[in-house]
Amino acid sequence: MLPFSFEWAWDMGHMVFMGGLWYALTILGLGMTYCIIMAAVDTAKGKGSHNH
Amino acid sequence: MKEEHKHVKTKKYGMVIDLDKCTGCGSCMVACMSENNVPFKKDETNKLDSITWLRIYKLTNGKKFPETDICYIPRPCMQCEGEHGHAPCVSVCPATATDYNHETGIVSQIYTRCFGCRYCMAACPYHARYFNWWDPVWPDGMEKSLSPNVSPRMRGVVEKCSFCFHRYQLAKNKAYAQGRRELKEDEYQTACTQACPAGAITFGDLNNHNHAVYKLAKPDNKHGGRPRNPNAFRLLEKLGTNPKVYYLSTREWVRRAGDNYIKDEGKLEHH
Amino acid sequence: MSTLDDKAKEVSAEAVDEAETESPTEVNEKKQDNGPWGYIILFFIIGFAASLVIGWGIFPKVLYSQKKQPIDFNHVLHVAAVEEGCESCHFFREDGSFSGVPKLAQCVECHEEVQGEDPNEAKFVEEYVAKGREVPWLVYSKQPDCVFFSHIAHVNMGKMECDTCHGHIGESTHSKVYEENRITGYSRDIWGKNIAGLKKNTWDRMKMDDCAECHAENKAVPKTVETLPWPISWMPRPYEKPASSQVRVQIDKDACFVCHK
Amino acid sequence: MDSALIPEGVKRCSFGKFILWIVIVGAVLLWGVVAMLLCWFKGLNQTNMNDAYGFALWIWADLAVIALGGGAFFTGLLRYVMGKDELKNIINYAVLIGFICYSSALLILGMDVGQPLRSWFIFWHANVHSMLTEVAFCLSCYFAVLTIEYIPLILENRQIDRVPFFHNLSHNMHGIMAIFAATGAFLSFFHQGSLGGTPAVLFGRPFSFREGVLIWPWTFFLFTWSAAACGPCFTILVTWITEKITRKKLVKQNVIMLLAKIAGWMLATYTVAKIIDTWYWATVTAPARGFNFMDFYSNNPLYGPWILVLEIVICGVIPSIILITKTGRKSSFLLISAVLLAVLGACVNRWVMVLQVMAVPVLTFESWFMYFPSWQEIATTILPVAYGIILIMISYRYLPIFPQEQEIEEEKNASIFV
Amino acid sequence: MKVCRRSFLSLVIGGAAGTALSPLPWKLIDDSSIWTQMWPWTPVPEDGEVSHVNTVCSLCPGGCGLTVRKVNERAIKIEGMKGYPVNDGGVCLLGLSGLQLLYGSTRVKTPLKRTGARGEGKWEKISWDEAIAEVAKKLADLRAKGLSHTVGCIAGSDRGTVAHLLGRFLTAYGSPNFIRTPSMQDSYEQTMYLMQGAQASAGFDVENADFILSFGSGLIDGWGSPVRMFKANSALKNKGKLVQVEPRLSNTAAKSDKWIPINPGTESALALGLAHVIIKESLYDYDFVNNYSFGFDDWTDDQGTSRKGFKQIVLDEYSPDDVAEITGISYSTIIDLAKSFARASKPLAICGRGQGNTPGSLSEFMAVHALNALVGNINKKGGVWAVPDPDYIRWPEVEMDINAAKGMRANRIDGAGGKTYPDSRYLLNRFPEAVNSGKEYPIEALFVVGANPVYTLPDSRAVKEAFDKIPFVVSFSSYMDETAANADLILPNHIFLERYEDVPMPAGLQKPVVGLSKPVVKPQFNTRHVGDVIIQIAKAFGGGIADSFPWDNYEACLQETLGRKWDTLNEDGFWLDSNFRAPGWERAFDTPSGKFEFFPRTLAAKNENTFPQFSPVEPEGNEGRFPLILIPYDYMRLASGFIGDPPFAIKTVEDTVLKGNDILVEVNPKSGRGFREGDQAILSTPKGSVKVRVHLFDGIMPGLVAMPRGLGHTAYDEYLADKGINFNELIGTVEDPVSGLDAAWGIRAKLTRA
Repeated sequence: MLPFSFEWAWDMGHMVFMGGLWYALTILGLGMTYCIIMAAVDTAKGKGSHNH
Repeated sequence: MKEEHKHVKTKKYGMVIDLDKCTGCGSCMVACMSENNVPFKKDETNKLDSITWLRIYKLTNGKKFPETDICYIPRPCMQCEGEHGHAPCVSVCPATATDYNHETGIVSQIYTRCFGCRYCMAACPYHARYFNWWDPVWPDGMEKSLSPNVSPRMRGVVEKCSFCFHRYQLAKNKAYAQGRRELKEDEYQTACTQACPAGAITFGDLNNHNHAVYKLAKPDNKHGGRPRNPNAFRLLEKLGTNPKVYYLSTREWVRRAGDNYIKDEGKLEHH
Repeated sequence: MSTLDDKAKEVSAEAVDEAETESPTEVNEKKQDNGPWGYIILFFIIGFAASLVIGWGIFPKVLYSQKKQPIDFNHVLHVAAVEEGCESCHFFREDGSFSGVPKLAQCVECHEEVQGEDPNEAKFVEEYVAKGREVPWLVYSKQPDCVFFSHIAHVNMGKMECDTCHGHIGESTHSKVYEENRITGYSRDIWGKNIAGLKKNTWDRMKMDDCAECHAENKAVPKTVETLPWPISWMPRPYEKPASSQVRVQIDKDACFVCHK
Repeated sequence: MDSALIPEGVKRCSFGKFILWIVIVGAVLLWGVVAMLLCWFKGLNQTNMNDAYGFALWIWADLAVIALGGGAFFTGLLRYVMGKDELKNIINYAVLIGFICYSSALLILGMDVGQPLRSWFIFWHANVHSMLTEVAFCLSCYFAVLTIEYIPLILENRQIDRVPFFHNLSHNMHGIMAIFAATGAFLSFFHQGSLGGTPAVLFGRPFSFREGVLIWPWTFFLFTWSAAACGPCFTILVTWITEKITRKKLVKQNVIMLLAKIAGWMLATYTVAKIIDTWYWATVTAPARGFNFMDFYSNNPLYGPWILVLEIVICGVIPSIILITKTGRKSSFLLISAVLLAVLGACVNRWVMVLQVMAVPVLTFESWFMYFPSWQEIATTILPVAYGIILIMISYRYLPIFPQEQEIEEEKNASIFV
Repeated sequence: MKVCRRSFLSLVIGGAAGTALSPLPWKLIDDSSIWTQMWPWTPVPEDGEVSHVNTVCSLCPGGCGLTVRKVNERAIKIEGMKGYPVNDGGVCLLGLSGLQLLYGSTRVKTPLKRTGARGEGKWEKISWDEAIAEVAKKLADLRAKGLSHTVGCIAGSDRGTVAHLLGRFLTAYGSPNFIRTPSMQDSYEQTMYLMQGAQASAGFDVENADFILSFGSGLIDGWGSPVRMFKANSALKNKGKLVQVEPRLSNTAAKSDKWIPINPGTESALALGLAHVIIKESLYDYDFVNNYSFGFDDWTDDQGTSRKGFKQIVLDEYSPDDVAEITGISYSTIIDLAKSFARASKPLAICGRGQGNTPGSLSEFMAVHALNALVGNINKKGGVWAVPDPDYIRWPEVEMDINAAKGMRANRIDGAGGKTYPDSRYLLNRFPEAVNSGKEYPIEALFVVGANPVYTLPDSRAVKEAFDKIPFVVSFSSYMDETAANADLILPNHIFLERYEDVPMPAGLQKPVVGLSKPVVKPQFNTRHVGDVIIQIAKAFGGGIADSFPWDNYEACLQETLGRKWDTLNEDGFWLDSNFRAPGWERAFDTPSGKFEFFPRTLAAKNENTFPQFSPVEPEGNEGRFPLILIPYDYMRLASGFIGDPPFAIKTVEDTVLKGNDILVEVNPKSGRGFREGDQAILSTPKGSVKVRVHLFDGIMPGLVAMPRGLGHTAYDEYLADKGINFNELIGTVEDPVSGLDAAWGIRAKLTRA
């Protein structure tokens, strides 16, 4: 998972594989961060305190 | 890295087993167990969960009395090279616990790295890999007989024959002590080779034309190591596993038993 | 059943409470004491700080048990008394294996009788020499059973100094406390004194990554071995050309077996 | 009793009845947990696996639930990326089913390895050339996606939703769900494929070995394809079962029809591809390794050619035909039979690709390896089913899984009044 | 309340964040997996200095040289000794498993005295002084009553200093009853004695033979000195032929150049038939037959009666047609075999079934040996040699007092050397019957050394009964074997890796060799060398008995006995009589005629027509009730001698031999109709019935059932005990009319559904 593992030797397979993996992880991470921050902002703005 | 390889004469340690000489006596199995701290349990008659790095198969020619014939095939790990070290088991290991060592041509197995997914066992057509289904338990006092050169395996990991790689290491240590880097043929021999009372097993470097294994098997190293000795064969040659264990037999049916054939003639029935 | 029921009631009660009481006074509350946020942040900080203290301070203390060596050993004294440095006691056997910690028989060569007045010396002679018992030394650099390490490959062939991995142990006058990981049984010297696993010196840690680091460094040197010296910082003396030209530091990822058994 | 937690406007059974069922299914779950603990503490000797049968029931269960959980990613793909808007009415349930399937798969994998405490080595010391590594990475990542998709559902619980932060969080997550879904589809494509690659790269096993393109054997694509085909079928099937049990219509028929039609075409194309693959393998790949086609289907007590007929014809061709024809889909009986067959087909395919692979002898002097799972294996394989039922029960009761439920209810009531 | 709840949540979140940023979780994850790599219950072998010690194995009569690898004080691996004249580096699996015997749980760790009933397994630990005092007292009591001759000793060997000390003790004490456990060696010794007049063992120069004709000898199933035979067999592949005559496709048969299945028990008929062809075709060695043999042609005995010679009898009675009828081997095969045997340059005929653990019919041994004589392959390269015992034990005469002399005049309990069997030395097979019938005299005390008769003797029930009748049984076994378990007192010996002992004459070797077992490790338990114990018991008696043992201890005795050989033995591990050459034909035959006697005159005088003659040994039992014949088979992976299989060895046993605790018997599919592979069955013989499983095997002659020897132990540890069936429970003994040795090779049997 981490390129400093002893047995690691970069090759094409690693690039594709790790590229795909980190791409996905980044999107998920950024997406969730975005959602949480926006939710906090929204809450601070007073949205969602509803009485329905 | 590639350039560095030029400086090192890469070895391809391999084995030639003369099935005409092999008596099926079991010495190699026990020599291996004793050398490699292989555990044992009360009932070992279920051969599917009995750890024997080197297992002797008993083959019959399937003919009726008195045409019957039997032959023993000792089966260590074949140390497959596949194509450029792409052994069936190596590429599948998710945690790099097993690897093809290009310096010696030996497939390593690191027990402490292995987490027991058994994918390599599924990949090995020779059933040369064994899983530690149980904790290894030695009866009181018998752990005194354990060798410090091979670490005992814990429950839940896969193990297999290593061509007694520790002997290679120790031989190299000894050579270093004498200021040498290269090993002589007899300095590194596996435990089974050494113990075989019939002298059926020969071990050495298949790349070295002076070594007995090369002379016996005459491997065509340019073409996946295919044997040029007409009496020599390898198990499941057609799969492209490129094993480093060669067998010799003058008996046609034994050689045929080494691989699967499309045409039914001469093919063994599954028994 | 009842608990779930209660909880449900509680939740709903709270919700109702919240809905009824909080909303109308929301603005006021915020103005007055900054709402619950102050407490929330405070408790967050308390939790955060406490766990940091536990993780960085208490945890390492709990994780390692401390053991004293059976005999306090003075390396300086011994190094001064012998002729060949470390190798006088830590030598290679004929088969190329490394002797490691000396056996009693070696010590007895000099220590048959009590020498000097050190109580440790007296204890050593009385409890071990006289009784013929081996001293149960605790080995700081003891690697686990799965590790194969060839000293001769590094010392004789690689011309490495003991210090590189073991530090200046020859300059110690007392045996330091041996710390053992309660979970793994490892010596702490393997992971390193620093709980974060950081190191300053080559000998601070002895994990696989440390071996790898050094091996990787060697990989970077010019490939034509004959034209070395290696530009390696820890190499204390000029590189000696080995008898054979085939110096090859194990760097390949396929070489697991080289260090594992 | 717990009415405050139940979504507004829907009816649920009494709390007592609910708890009674939880306890009953929970007992089964407990049985599985006991077996699981046995396996963890005593080791895999609790199973009937052996050195020849290193992969067995669990791996089959794993592959099967992942294939069936494929409904989540494919429905998500259709809904969020392809813009099939009607599917929003079933996507929640698809996600829930997917979540159950994937969490079960991870749990089973956690049991199946010999050293669970070291299983993180697969990440830390990853060998990227191993199909299993790819599976592990994508599986855990995709599980994260499913969790992300499931979270808003939880947040929509009537009480949780009242908390402003959670309400906003759920709202925001919905907002960018398409991105998550797309990522999920990407991940899912690869791990479904990698699972297909897992047996197919075993070039020492002529029965499972497949040629392919670049690093991907044909089954890589076949597995993804079949998961996309059979996953939605499983979603339809579970929805139907849920409707039967709750005695309520939960999803409108047009949604089901749409999903069934898409699944039908997927299945049909998959079946064609599978037939081509099988034919190529039987006539080219296997014979090159010295095997007659019938070597794989004879001389043993279980595996005959029937299994191939079952998989391809009965569970492939037949449901395909039913699902792609309008008449087939219209008939409730045919529709359910078809999705049932498709689900069975996926299971049979995974079975063959795991258990029969282990059973076929490769060395000429060996015979077929037969295996029967131990009770511990069976219990732990049933465990996820029980867990899934419980999770569905709870989710159905407390979360607005079926957006159309209220509407349908109202329509029904209205029709009564009319 | 709200604050409290939210704050708590906040505290937890803060804690989690902080923990994640501390080493705690990561180190714990790491350490917990390292913990799994070093589970404290998985042993870690201690490392240290490696050394090698040479010693000699005495687990079987093979006597191989071993090199034991040690790490510090632990022995960790046994390997074959390079350059040792017997095995030169090779080693069998039993020898390889030796460390499991050394450190194993089957060891008797201290002297034990029985407290419960016999065989109940209840023991009391006693000191060596007590143990020796107890034995001495018991023996003294018997001696005082004039019953010294009722003390017997069963030993695994009669060679070497330990056996001589035992024999010497019995002589000085006054008992003639030293009995060696039976093997083919008994029959070969008698054959040598009768035909060649030599008190010698038979040595086989297999390395130089180029055609080996084996009558059921398991050359690679453990016959003779196993490792040496493996090597010879391998060497034969390049330069000669092996023909195996045997009803079952043993490993030897499978690896031979030709397997000739034969009706069991008719081997001597075949030998005589071959002789017929050889004589008829004039293919025999004229020089040897004409100049160095007697009884080939017709002759006149001392009474002046004209007797038919070997030639005439064979020509008259053993035509290939007749022999084909008897043996079931085709006419042409017999002719071809005879011709190729006789035309080979160094043909060698051998016999002794399987591993040679049973003596067999004397006429069969003589018939086979006569073949060697016909081709003149006796006492020369590639042939059978009469090898005298290495003559190094030269002790002063035993000082016999009156009691001793009186005791020694008693008849031996087994009848060996008596009127009926004057030429036999030991007849252990007759011992149980003699004890049970009580005809001669009862046995009051029995020593067992290096033997496990309760397990290894045929007709287990009778053996058990006999042991029950003996009031005082002392076992010197290192292991809790069946005999030890049924003893009253166990005085555990060091095992071969812990003691000094000379190991003379590996079985079947053609050169006089003495090997030396050396202590590889210190004795692991409170055991004592049997030699020391004997000396100490003797000393406890005082008088003539003590005087006959002038040594302080065994090691002193051994050193003194070996004299100048001691140094050689200590250094090389063996001593080889380098001057020894093939005895040749001149002056080699100490028979009445001074020649090789095809027709032993000593025998002829007493018992007409015993040889040459095919006198079939009929298997016990009624053919109607028992349609099949049960034969034993030997197999390298099963130790069938006094040592049982250690865990490693039993692990190698195939699942077609042992499955779970069930033994599998081999049956030809033709005879096993109605049975499927692995089916349970009841195997019955006149001696008993046992539960077995069926292994259908085409390599066995129809009509036979074959069962491996070496299973069915009731003693030893859980790795061996209760696995399979002991063949000896199913077979009885058949006395050979000439030698009195056990000649049984099988027994009638039936196989029925379980």
